[in-house]
Amino acid sequence: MKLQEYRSKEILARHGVPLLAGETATTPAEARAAAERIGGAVVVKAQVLVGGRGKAGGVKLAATPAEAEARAGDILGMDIKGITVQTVLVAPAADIAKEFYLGLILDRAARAITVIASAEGGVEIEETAKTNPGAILRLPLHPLLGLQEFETRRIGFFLGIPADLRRDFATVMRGLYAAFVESDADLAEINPLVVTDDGRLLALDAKITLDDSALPRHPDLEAMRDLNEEEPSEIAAREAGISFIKLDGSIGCMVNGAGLAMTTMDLVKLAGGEPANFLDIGGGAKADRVAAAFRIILDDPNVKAILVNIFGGITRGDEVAHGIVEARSQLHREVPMVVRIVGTNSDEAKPILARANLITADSLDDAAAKAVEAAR
Amino acid sequence: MKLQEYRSKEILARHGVPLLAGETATTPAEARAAAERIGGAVVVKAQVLVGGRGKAGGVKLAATPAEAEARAGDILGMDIKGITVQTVLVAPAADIAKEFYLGLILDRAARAITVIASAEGGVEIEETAKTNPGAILRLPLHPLLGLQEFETRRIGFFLGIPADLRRDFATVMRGLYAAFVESDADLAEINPLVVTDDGRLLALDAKITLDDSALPRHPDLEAMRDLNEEEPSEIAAREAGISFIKLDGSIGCMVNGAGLAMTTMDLVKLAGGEPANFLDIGGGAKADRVAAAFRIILDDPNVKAILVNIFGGITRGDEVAHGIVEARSQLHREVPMVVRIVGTNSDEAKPILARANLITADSLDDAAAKAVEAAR
Amino acid sequence: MSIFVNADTRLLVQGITGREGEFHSAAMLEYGTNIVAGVTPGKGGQTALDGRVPVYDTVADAVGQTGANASCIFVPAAFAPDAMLEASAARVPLVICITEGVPVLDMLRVHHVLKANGTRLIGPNCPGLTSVGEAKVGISPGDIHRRGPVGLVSRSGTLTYEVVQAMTDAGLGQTTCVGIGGDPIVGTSFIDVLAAFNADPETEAIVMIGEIGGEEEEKAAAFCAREVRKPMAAFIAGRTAPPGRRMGHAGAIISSGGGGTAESKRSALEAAGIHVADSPSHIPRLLHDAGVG
Amino acid sequence: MSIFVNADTRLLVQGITGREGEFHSAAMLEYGTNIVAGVTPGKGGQTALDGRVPVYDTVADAVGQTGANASCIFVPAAFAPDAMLEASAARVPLVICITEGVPVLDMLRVHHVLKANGTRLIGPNCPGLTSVGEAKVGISPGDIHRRGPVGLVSRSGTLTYEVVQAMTDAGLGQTTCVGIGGDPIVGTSFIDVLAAFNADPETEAIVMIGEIGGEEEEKAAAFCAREVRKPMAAFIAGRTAPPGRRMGHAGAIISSGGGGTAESKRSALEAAGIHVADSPSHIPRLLHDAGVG
Repeated sequence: MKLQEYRSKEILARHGVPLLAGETATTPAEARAAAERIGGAVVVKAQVLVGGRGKAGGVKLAATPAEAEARAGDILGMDIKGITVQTVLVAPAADIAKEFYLGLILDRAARAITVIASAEGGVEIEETAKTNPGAILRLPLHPLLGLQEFETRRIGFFLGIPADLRRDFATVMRGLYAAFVESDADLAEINPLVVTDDGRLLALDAKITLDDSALPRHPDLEAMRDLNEEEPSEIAAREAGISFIKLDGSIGCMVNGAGLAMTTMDLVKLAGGEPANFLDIGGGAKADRVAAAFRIILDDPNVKAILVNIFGGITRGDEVAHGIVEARSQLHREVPMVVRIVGTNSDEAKPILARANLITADSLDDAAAKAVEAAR
Repeated sequence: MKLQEYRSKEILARHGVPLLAGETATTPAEARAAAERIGGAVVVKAQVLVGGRGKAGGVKLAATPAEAEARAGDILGMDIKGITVQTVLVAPAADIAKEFYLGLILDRAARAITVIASAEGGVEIEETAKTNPGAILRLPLHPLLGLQEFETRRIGFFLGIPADLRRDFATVMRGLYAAFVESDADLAEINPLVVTDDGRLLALDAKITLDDSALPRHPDLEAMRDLNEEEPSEIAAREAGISFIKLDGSIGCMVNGAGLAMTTMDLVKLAGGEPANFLDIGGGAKADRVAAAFRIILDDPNVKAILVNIFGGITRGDEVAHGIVEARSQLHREVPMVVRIVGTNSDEAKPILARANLITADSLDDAAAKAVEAAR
Repeated sequence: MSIFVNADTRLLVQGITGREGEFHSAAMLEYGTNIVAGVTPGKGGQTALDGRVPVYDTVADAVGQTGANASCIFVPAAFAPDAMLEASAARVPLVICITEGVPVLDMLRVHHVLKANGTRLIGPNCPGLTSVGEAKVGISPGDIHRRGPVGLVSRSGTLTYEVVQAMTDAGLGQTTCVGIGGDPIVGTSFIDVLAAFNADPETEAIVMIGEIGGEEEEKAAAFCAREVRKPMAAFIAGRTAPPGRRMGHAGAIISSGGGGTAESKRSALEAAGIHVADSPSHIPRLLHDAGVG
Repeated sequence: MSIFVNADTRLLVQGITGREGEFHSAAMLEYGTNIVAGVTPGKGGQTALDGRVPVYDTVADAVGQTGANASCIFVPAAFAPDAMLEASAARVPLVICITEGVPVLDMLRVHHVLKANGTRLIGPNCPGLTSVGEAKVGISPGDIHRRGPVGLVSRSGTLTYEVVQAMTDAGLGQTTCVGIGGDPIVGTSFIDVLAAFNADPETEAIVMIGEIGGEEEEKAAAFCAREVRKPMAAFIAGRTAPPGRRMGHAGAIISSGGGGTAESKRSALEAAGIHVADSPSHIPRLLHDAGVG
């Protein structure tokens, strides 16, 4: 789960990272009031979870409260990569003498939390990785010891942190690490970390992404979820315990198992169609979850056919078939449905499905072809 | 550094271990007042750092405040293994249904913090180790992970903690571990940990010993030091940065290096004498510390001679000799002094010492023999 | 032969009295897996599965009493890290964790400790493994398998069954089928399993089922080019997955920077001389073409 | 030959610009030790010891620039654990920590990590080691040594010098003299050093200097009985030490339960056929009696 900049900063501030927090605003008037409280020049920043907001015009300087109001007016409602800006952050402007990149990632390859640091701050680290990989320090931390002082020193020397700011840098580094670990993050970055003209070290922008698996033990962080930026269908799916991602195609997919769900999408594409979604209904394929899945799929008006692919395994295929038929009978919209069930009693499943006017298929390739055909 | 029972309990309570804290008293009247505040039956317990206070009569039940006053009167001023009782702990009495031993030690052999648990509580664990070693569980903990839930469960099952107290036991175990680690202890034990007749789990007695090397980072724990139970000479030595332990013999020893200091004591004994102390003056043998060491040694009226043994190594022997002569000139009491200096310029040291009427020796054996001779 | 588990495996099930644990333990027993013990704290002294399996309070007790040499974990995600550490501390040499949803920072610690202890961990978030006709550990349906010369390794559950079913239908049996799990940090990697298959004389060919996310398939491809001379076929799921989204499995995510795509993995495998199927159903044909079966 | 350090050792000194670090580094250089680098955070780019040794900010830099393969640590106790971890993380294979007063719980962690990394740690709270005529690392006086056939291992500082001096005076030279340190948890044990001496062809005899506390001498005695066929002599300090008191060294304490006495160690050694001297000065004679020198 991605957190908005202002939420990320909240967490970092709680762990002692020095920054200029600012205030959020959802109207130009609020932005003006915030700028008045802050005093002096401010930056008005679109709070969106997609990258490239700066280039899209979502970050503007404002010298006065009136200007802040005007800039907030420009930015609020703006569309950035498909997201409508609903909130801006109004934060004190800083005079920047030097910019750094400082991040922590969950490093799958190293099986460690890895520090990534670069003296080329303010640009995306992927960019620096391409243009100047030597400017990047990657430092995997010991998985049981965590961040040590010598590592903090090494990062500071690598970045060329001025001697009088080394102690502050250690505070930033410790705070970033604590924020990462205590939030169960898989990414926490400060970009840029700046030295200001008056010699302060400040986190000017921040981004934290959380490990979804750990959210159950962080209800406070779960509460920071920004529902405005999520597809309503994805919100509904999450509430129903279904793993669902909306896509742009016309063939709805309902599958048990994530790998098989992706494969089903791939085969739809291979058969000349476009999947409308990723959907993993999880183990057991229980009737209520099947019903919820159908509703979520059919809420997408683009969906012209549904492909159901259940590898029952130990679950009985005839029970799954009954569940599908039952769930379908309650739907508000009818589209052609291709159903493939494999596993124990899958032969018994076929007549049940056929009686309910569902298209059946033996192989997955066949099911995909029939679904594409049905959607035409 | 050993902590008194009431101090140990303070620390455990801070980490959530359930116990009946009670109050300390230094007079019978205070004990009575404490018993009145507590209400009901109390135990009056001598606060001394030596073992066996129970057998010595230092722990007594009192049904009423008047009895508590009387028992405190018995115990205060009592001599337990050479220690005069100056403080008692007045704590609520508990009706004991079951007793356990639960301890954590710094386990040198396993290089780990090791849990020691026994269902035979209330007796010394060394005793159980002799009489019924099978009744003891020793569980070394992972040095980086620390105590895990599965270990706590295993200990609880081993002890036969009743099912309805398992959660409380986990609290005790976590609290004991946290107290150990956060205090930099090398021993933390609860003995006995009891189940009361009314089904509560309580730490009735506790003992914590701290790692002296870690005390500099725990000023709050350093402040718990009980100076009443230390030799005044040892307190003075610690303040002077000298490692000193008072013994009963007549030959004062001043040595640089702990191993050599022990060896010097051993050779005094081998030569027929008895060492009056262990004293390691540390590196460099600086003049002010030499002077302090002499004063501390000579404050012991039993000392009849002093044996100085300095292996200078890189330090120049003539400088050490000058320091010794200088320090000695300021002493309030004169005893024969045998001085052996080895290392750079040790030949130059000899005439300096001889001029000051100090007995010199080449070998350590020779020095020990001369010191024993001088003390007769 | 088979890898990791076989007829001599003495299996312990952690969480045997839970709903999932009991259901799948019954299926494992039915398959013929030798389940010697179960662990549920507080139920020590009882039995599970109609008296067929003794239950202990701790893994240490279970191992001490039964000599269990493998453990299958069915406990909820919040307790799974502790369960893995418990099994490893009791010196169980093989731990299979089925549980999904283990926080990844917990797994970092667990992975490190188990590796240092010399414990092989399979999973978490995996279907387990089946050495056909000898032992089934986990949640795979047993009846889709047939004994034969092919070793299979996969990050998925049902997708694995799909491929196994296709192979069995085509008359291509398996030695062992291993599901390594769909999480970002898993105990046993593709390379670990490929190396074991490579060393197993009965395994004549290897099938590898990958998916988007991470770079383990790419590393495995390099390993195969270097070490493996047995015929191979592969499939990679997620060619249509959008970047930056977690596709069900916690580990199945193409990074915003563009790493971990199906194409990257397919090219790496093909560069290593491994044929990559467009559909799971093509795998038997690829194996036949390579002279297997 | 010698053990652990020799003429090829490229030494790094952590804390080289501190008072102790600088003083003893000068003595090491004078002895002929090849000090290739120093580390003091914030002084990178400067030099120490009259321009003879370049100083770096981090151990990683120092190792990268100079190929240092051993590090001697002189930093204060509060920073020593971090310094040891830094050296190990930079893959320095041998770390000698002179610092006294390192908290023992810190040492537990450091010991575990360094061992897992394959770093040999000597100390802390030790005088270091001298491979006579090749390299002196630490604070021992160099001029008391003389090259010869005896390997020496000890928990003490000045007591070690006392024994070395006695041996040198008696014409018995040394290969390497190792002070393993007086703390309860040290990186290198008696057994580690004894095994190295046992394997070193130039070392013909071994002297072991123990003291009260712990049971490492007892374990070493059992090891010697099993493995070592070279002549040995030993000394144990602390026969007159009272129980329950820390005798200067953090590790030199007879437990209240009565474990770790000098008598226990002496009997263990004698049971292993090792003669134990009553005074350090007797050691040369014991070696002579055993046919050494």
